[in-house]
Amino acid sequence: MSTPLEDMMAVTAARALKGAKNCFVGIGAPSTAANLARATHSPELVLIYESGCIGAKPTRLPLSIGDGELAETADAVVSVPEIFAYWLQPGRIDLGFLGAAQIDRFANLNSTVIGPYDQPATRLPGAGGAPEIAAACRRVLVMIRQSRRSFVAGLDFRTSVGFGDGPGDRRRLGLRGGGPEMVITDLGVLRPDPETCELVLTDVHPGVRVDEVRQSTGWPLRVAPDVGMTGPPTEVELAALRRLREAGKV
Amino acid sequence: MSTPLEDMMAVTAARALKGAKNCFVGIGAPSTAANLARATHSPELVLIYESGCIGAKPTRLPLSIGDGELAETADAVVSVPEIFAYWLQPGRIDLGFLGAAQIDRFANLNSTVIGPYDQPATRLPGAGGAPEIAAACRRVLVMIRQSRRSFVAGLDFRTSVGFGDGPGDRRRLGLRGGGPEMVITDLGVLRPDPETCELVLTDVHPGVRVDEVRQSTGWPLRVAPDVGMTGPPTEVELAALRRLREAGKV
Amino acid sequence: MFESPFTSRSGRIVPLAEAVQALVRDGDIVALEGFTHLIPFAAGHEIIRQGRRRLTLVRLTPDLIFDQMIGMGCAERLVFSWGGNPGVGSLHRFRDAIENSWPQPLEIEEHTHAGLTARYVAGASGLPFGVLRGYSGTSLERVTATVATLACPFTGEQVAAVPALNPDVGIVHAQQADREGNVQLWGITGVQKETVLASARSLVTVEEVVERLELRPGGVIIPSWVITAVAHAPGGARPSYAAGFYSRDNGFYEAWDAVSRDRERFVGWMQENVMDAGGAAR
Amino acid sequence: MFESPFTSRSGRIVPLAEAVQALVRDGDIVALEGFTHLIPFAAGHEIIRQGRRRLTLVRLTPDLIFDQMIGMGCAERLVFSWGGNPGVGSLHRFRDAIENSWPQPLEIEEHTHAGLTARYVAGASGLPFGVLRGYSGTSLERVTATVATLACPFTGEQVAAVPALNPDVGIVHAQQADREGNVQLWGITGVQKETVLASARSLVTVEEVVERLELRPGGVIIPSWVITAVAHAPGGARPSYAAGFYSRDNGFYEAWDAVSRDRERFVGWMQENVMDAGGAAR
Repeated sequence: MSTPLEDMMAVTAARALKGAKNCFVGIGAPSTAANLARATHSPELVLIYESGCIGAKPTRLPLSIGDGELAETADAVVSVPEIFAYWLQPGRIDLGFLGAAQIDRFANLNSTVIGPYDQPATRLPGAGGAPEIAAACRRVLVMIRQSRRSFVAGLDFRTSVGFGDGPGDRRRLGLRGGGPEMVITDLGVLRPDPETCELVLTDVHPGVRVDEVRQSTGWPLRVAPDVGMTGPPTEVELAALRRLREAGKV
Repeated sequence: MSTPLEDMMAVTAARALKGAKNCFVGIGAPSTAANLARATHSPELVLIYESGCIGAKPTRLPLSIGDGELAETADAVVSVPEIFAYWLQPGRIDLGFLGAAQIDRFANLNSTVIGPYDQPATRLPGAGGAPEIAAACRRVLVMIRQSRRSFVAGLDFRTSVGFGDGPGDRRRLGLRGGGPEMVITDLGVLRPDPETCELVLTDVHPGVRVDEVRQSTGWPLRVAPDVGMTGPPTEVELAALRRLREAGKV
Repeated sequence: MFESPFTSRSGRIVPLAEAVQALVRDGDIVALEGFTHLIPFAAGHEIIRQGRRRLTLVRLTPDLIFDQMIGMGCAERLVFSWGGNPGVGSLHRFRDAIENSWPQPLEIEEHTHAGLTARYVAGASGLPFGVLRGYSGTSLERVTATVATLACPFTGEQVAAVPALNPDVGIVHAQQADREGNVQLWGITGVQKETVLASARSLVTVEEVVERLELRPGGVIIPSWVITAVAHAPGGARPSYAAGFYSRDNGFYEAWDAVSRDRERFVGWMQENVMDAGGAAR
Repeated sequence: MFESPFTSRSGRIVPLAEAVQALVRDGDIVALEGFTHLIPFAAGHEIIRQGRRRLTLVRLTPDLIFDQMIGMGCAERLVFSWGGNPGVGSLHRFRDAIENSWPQPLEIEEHTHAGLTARYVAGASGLPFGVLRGYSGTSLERVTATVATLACPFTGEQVAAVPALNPDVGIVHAQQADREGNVQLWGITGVQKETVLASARSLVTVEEVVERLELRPGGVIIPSWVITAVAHAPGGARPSYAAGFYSRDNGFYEAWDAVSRDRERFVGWMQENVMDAGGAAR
């Protein structure tokens, strides 16, 4: 049961994968988008899962990043130490996908805890591979539902670094990848300002108003002078999305 | 074309392998001894070659430590990074075998160069895996022809550490294996004095006189009060040795 | 002389209950690995049945097996890097322990996958620490004591360092063993080899015992002489999967959300399906 | 932003001469790996034929291929860990260069197998350095500048550190490639994967090009997108061997002792068997 806006997220993310040769994929929305890209404009896209599967070609959406089909269809399966040390860490991966529970204006992400670390209101799963994906991939895409609870002025915990406290921080921290280039939400798309590194609303999804997005953001949101509109899903995209989701229901 | 004294070296070394569960093997004399042990008293001995072959069971003496038969008969073949990092370095190996061009009274070994390092009289192959074998194996056996040229007062280069400059040095240097416990030559057997760590002649091969050994040593050789004699090769040992050598000539 | 913790082992094949009895003691540091694939559920359930307490449990992804062990009070400490129910959501027993100290307080040591993996690799390598590019700029640097920074002696560049992990017991599940206790696993092999090699004692449960191991494509062999004990536990990875034997029971993972959400229901389920079920539990 | 040297590659299949022309330049750091097995002789011979000069050559075991490249004047520097003719004795061209600077002086950087391997692993991992237990108490500590000691930030224990090795070009030989340039090798796989992954440019020569790679027991896959070029070079590892294709020509290794002992005889042999022989040379 997916909503039209969830479809917009998946479709927008899949489109953003154009040009990428390979992609480090987490589970859930990123996996949907990456597999949608393979099913539409980028059949050659190499999907890399942290379970060690390189070049996986799943026919259905995996429930876990270690599903058997990922290994069976992969060009190569390597150990978990190898996938992180030899493949992710050196900066071989064009594009990494991240989700989170909280994001701030510099696209830093929290997937660890809501509330104080020692007395959590809500304990979340934690880091997994996200911090190194955020550090090492040449390009990073973030997919996250937009609301005042998720788009916050200050993170409760910084699990993964976007642009830290602003310009120059990634270099200071020795993070060699390019950092987040797009944040795709259920309302639209935000991109970092090249000067200030602060997220700017650049596109809204069809039927979404800019002030809605403002109201769903926990800080005074910067908006591009000419906000675009994301193209609605094409028949081809929606059909491919349906096929992937249907196949998943086995 | 092997001499009776070479056979004595091989047989003595093979006998010293009794009780070892596994053995890190270099090429040449050590390989002969290890395979002789497998062919006689220790069929279960696990042979480990630095080429990554674990549990190799060669039917003939390999010419190189990477011979195909070692991989074909191995329980497992791992990468060279793995054999050194996961298998040798942690101290999993009971026994290591070393040869050398020079040895000193503390069983330090030189397999790198004769003469000054920058202006060598003779450039030798160098370290290979020897320094880490000498450092990490629980027990180390050295096999070396004995002469004033090989048993020297001072090494031209210290490739592998025996007991360094004497008692306590291995600990100071962070070498966790036990160090050399036997030096097997074509004349007899030397063992380190538990107090001083200096090599002491404890056995001579049949027909060898102690003063011969003294004359073949480049320092005032210490001799045990009761020098033993190594038992002559048995028919079984000689036959096994012949079979291994014959099979090698393919 | 240094006494290596890695003395040669027997890899002898013994019943699971006997192996767990012999290897796992109260207060031990126990790693159970298997990255989504080959999760050693049968061994974990046996530890629960034997009532082990005050364990430090180590796993990259705690998954349902640690949710169960934590909920049943086996653990006083958890070392991990991602604590969710993959594709479903929360691990409710894990959360209840951290958020509400139920059934008892749970101390946590939290890493990234890459960082915890580096701890295993250093442990398997007999090194005191491992290095990686990681943690820089994250809050994990602040809350996790087992993360340090180190300067490259050649370039001066700063990298992260983590201490070697050497569990008292390392437990993994594999597809096959032969009668000598040599083991083969294939498919997604995760950090299983490192877990066995890093641990002072090791247990491998297997789907089947065969006369002779035939090396498979993608097969990883672990020789018997680095394994303390092997136990025959068919289905021992359910509800996770064993490539070539059975697939992942995604329905169970989804159903676990409701079962584990409620304390009583959880305890009842564990009593019926694990405590009373002997080796038969999934 | 940092520009990763590891941008995605094509793995396109090209003729060997063209690949060497495109990838190997005078003054490059060039690693040719293959631990006894799968030694890339054909690629080395092509480098000799193309008259490359001032190379820094890197190999754990220089073997006959580097004896030939050194003797033909390709190298001004050698990074290695064991320079003998396995099972036979000396590498005479290697010795003549070090002992007598013939045909030109050869600067050496000498390691242990474990140490040089750690340099490759660090290079493949994008780390500035690697750590190991090694070198302590040996003369190598004194003569080799690329060895340092480092204190564990947790225990204070001293270990050795070596800088990452990232060759300009990494060259290996494998059994198979498919038409997309994905590669498979099996048997003793040495440090070949690390060599490809650590290098800015990489060349893999293969025994055969197949429609589709079938993963073999013990097979290691190197995806095309980390390989710059693949060249079809059947017999390209002779006189070393390629498991499943041909065995080691031990007679040649023994005969090389006499051939290489004498400068004129060596030059004559190389002229006849390599320079004039095109791709056909063993």
